[in-house]
Amino acid sequence: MSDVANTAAQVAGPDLSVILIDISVLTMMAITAIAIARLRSLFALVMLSGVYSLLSATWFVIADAVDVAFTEAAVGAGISSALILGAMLLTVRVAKEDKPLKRIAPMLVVVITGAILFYATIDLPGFGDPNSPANSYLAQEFLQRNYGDIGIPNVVTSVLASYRGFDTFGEVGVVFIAGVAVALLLGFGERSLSASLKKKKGGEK
Amino acid sequence: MLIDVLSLLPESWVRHLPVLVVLGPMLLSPICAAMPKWRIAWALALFGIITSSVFAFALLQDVMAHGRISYALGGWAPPLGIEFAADMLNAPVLVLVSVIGVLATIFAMPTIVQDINEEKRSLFLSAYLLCFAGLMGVAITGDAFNLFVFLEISSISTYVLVAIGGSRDRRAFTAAYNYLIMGSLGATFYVIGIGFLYAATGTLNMADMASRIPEVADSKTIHAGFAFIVAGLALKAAMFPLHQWLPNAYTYSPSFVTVFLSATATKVAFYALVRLLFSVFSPELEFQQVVFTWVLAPMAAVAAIACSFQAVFQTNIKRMLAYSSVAQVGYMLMGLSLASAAGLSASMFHMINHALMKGALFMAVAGVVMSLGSSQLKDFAGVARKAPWTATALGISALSLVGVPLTAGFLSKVALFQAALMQDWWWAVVVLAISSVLAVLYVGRMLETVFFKTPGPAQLQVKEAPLMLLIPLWVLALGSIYFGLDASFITSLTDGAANVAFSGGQP
Amino acid sequence: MSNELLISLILLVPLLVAGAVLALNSIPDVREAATLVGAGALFILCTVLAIRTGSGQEIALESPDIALGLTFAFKLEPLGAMFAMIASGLWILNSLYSIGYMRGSRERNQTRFYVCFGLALFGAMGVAMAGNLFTLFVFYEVLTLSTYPLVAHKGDENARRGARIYLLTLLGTSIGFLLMAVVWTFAIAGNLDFVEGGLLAGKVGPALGSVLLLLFAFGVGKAALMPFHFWLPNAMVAPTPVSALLHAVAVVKAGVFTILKVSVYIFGLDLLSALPGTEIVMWVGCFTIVVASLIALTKDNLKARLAYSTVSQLSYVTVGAMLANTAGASGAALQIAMHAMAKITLFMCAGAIYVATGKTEISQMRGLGRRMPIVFTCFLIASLSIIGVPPLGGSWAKYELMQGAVDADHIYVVYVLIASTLLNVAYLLPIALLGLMPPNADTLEVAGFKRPGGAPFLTVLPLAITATGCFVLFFGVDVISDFISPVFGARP
Amino acid sequence: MKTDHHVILRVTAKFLIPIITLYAFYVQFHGDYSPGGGFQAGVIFAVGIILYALIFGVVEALRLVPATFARTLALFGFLLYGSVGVWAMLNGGLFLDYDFVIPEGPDGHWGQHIGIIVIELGVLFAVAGSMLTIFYAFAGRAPEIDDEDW
Repeated sequence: MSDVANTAAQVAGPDLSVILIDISVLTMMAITAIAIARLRSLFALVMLSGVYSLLSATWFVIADAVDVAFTEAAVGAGISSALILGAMLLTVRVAKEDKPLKRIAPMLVVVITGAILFYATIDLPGFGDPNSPANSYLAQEFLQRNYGDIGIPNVVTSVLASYRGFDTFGEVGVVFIAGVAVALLLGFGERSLSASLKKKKGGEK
Repeated sequence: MLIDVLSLLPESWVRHLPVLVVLGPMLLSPICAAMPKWRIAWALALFGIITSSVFAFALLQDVMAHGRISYALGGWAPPLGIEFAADMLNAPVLVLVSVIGVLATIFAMPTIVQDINEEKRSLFLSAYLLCFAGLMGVAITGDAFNLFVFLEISSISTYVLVAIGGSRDRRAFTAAYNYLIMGSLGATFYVIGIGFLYAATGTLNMADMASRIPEVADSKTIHAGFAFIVAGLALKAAMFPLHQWLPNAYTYSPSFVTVFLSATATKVAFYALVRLLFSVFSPELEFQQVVFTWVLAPMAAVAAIACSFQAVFQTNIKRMLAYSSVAQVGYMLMGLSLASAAGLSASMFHMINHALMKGALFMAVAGVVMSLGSSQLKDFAGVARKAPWTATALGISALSLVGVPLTAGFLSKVALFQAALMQDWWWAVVVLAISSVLAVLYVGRMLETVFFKTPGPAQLQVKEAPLMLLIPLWVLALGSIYFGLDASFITSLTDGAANVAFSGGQP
Repeated sequence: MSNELLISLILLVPLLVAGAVLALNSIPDVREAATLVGAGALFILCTVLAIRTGSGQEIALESPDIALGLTFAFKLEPLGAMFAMIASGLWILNSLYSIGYMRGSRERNQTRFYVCFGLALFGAMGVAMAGNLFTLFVFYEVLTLSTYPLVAHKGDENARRGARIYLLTLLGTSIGFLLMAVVWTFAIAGNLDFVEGGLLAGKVGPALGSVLLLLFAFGVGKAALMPFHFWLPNAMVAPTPVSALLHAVAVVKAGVFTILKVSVYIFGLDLLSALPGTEIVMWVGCFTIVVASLIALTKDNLKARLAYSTVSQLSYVTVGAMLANTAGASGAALQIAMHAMAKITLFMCAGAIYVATGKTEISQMRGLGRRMPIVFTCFLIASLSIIGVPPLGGSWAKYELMQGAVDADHIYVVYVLIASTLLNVAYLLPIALLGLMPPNADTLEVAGFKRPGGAPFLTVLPLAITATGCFVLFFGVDVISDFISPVFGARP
Repeated sequence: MKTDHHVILRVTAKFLIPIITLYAFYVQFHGDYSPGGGFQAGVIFAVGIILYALIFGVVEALRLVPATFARTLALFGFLLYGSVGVWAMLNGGLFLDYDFVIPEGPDGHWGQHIGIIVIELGVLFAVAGSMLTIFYAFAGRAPEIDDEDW
């Protein structure tokens, strides 16, 4: 009897405190997102997007996706902010004001996308539902076979590196192409750097 | 087929064919980036893509002989691991993309000398190889998420390939930026859609998904996932009205990039759309039929007419061809939305032909632009006199675009008409006919300028394009003629493709 | 020679001529000789073909499947053989004339001119021998495209404009309507073969059949049915040999030939007479006959007047086919031959006058006949043939058409034909008579020759031959009638 | 530089950077047991260098990790990953089948272990190298950052 009630409670979702934290984190995220959309100062924007990443990392932790949270914190809040700051240095500090008319189309896209997302959640299985397809089918199999197949305890790593290692290979390709892309467009940094340094030295002499 | 490529390859390679078509370019890409001499990088790129096309041919033959071929990456049997799956639906696409790739790479030699600064050429070729590998990967993968990964690889490299044109014309940057924004939007939509499908089915393998979707077909999650996937891929395939990125991207990018993208990128995206719509979802699903009849078909009709109409008024020849591309995508979508085997076969047929003719058209234009320095239509006056070979190939391909008999474009158009009439979609025939007449207008304007206008002093300086450009150009142009006289090879492929699509991916 | 080889050769010879002309670019004399030899050879081959067709042999050639079950098929029947004979025969004369004309008026780009001429003949031969609708359509378009550079030959803005209208109208109608009709037919019948008694017979209802018929009738822009006739007057910017090619040898004849062939072999006369659409096309045809004649009356430019005359005369064929009975259809077939012979004469006369004097307006030609008696006499003969005066060929065509109209109980067609004849008299005869009249009292002097020696011999000889041909056709009509009669049933 | 008002920053950074780098390697090698792996480690490592560059100047950072090295590292990492797959193919397995990385019995896990470690190294190299390349490309464009800019 108590067992059944226990499972039911688990299926019904996390308890009230977690829900409250959920709501407050999501609210903060929404506020940050709106602030990002309205701000014109690029520096503040970069900082706020870092905040946004950290908030989402927190939220991932709440959702028990620690690996994703960790990645989000390192990539979203860490390196992205640093790189965007670097990019910002090459341009102006304040974004130009949009024409109000130009905002209509993106607004429409956002509204429609949001509406479809809401629509989709109606039939989405409950959070943490062990019987949902996502949790019962392949996920179960991964959990069961992992140790026998690969022999390491972290299932996330074995899925990423072995079961779906090719995806990771592709992602490394994406990272690599990103590097190539920036180098292609901006040139090699050290060349222009040494050129400007030389100029400077020449100026001092 | 003329040569039995399959028997020429070592026995032990045959098993790996599905991954080999992608692997060469993908692994050569970083090596290219490290090459101090760009000519070596070019030779490597050419080598990689030639091996890809040989493997693609072999794969096609293998598929024709043995049906669907599955390759379990990492040794994990699908649906646990990622699967590469070759069947009659994607093997022709692989061959198309790789053959165009070979021709485009040859064509790259003379043009990138003009378009790209020397120290950037190695990196450029590296990005190009990854773009190519990405497109091949999209075409061959049997895993919905892996498709997204390859889509990203090809998209990101495409953005940079387009933006590289910025050193000649600053507008390329804006074009690439818009493309980046819209492309990322498309990719995001796609991945959201896949997320929903995963939530509803618990798997990412396409064949597995296909078998699990019918049970949950009424779920709103599936509907939303479907909507996101169609929107995302349609954006990549430049379906009206999500085509806004295309005209500028094609106009301002380096000519080599335009040639390659116009002949492959939208085609592969179109293939991906077909794959998802026909072998993951199924046209028998009720909501899909609604989308076909009330969304895709009307959009296709508007694209075919509106963009042809816009093409008529363009003053830049590359832009004109770009709008024409969007219109032609409309043709293909029209065939697709018929949801019949004949319609799909006609669509694929038209897709292959369009790759041939648009590739050739952009190549010929590039050949003239090389010595003319302008791609304005009025500057092309009478260039046929000084560059007869380039102009003749341009003429042939342009006629194929209109759908003049004895060219490949005619046959695929007839096939589309026929497929539409089978469903009694006479209005679609009317739409395509109007669009064809508009095509006569803009192509006629181009040909008249090129062949019959009196050249000015600038045009008299035009020289024939270099041999390295003429060879791929004429291969494509002659292809348009050959397949206009005997298309039985292509139609056997596309019929096979349609069969696969309608048997739900099973051989 | 086997029949298959014969067909291949007939297709090949014009192509070879085009290739040879291109190769011989730098040696004009040999280049022209190649054209003439080719034309002669083609005519001989076509004659052999016609004789074999007449003797009832099955002459056919079919390619393997190209795609979708479409094939290139060639199959001879009397109508096609007749068209091939006309086109190849007139090509010889037209080539002779071209040499005189092009050299006489020192045109540029002569090689391109002869190459395109060869290609146009290739298209015409393909149309003539086509064994199915697909092949017919393909060669119809070959003909359109290969003649575009000819129309634009002069290369100035005016010529380009005319050629643009030419190309857009013909390609537009063919892709917009004809192709749709072809594919639709394919979808209904499952193939596109020309079948005796009609491919669509028994397969379409009156509504669908009428729609298809209208698509065919307006899709064949070369038949110049109003309102798609305007390309023809606009194409007058072309050099005269090209006009002759357009009006007599290949282009418009290919158009009405297509109409006739579609009527007989796709619809079949029985089905045709039952369709309400037939009546509509006939009205449009009658309208075209009368209105084009009226417009011709208002034109002072000789070639423009002849062009509208062609528009009007072509509709005879369409109307004849729409009468859907033996007499009407054979009248239509005769009209193709008779009109070709007469119209090529008229155009060559116009060209000869232009080369000799540079005159293009009718009002400037008063008295010219005194200086160019042969040309103007031939012009008179051809005019009379078109009007339909015995003993000239044109009379038979008109007679058969009227017979057909009476048989089909369409008396108004008879009135239209009579009205048209009167209009013919009104717009054609004055030209010849004006030329033969004494010069104006106030100027006294006839316009002089632009070039010494008047019209070159090579421009006068062909038109004399064709004018004689108009007589020959009158007396030889039995041969033609007997030849084509199997097409329309037993009665000659 | 006459006045150094970033002195606190410098001191703190000197203390933090080794820890960050060390942490990167922890994340890398402990990925089998806890969250983390090549991606995160690569990023963290790159962040360490970038922090160094921000505090002590790009020129100093370039002396520490030359740009050429960063580029080579990126492509080497990518290649390393791919070559594990090819190695498995050469040993008779399918692409990326780590069971064929070393010859062992059917129940052995060493192939998987070694395979995963090598490819994670590849990821680390590729990510760190690419990130640094990107950073250098940006930073090289604007070598001197004025205080007002912040």
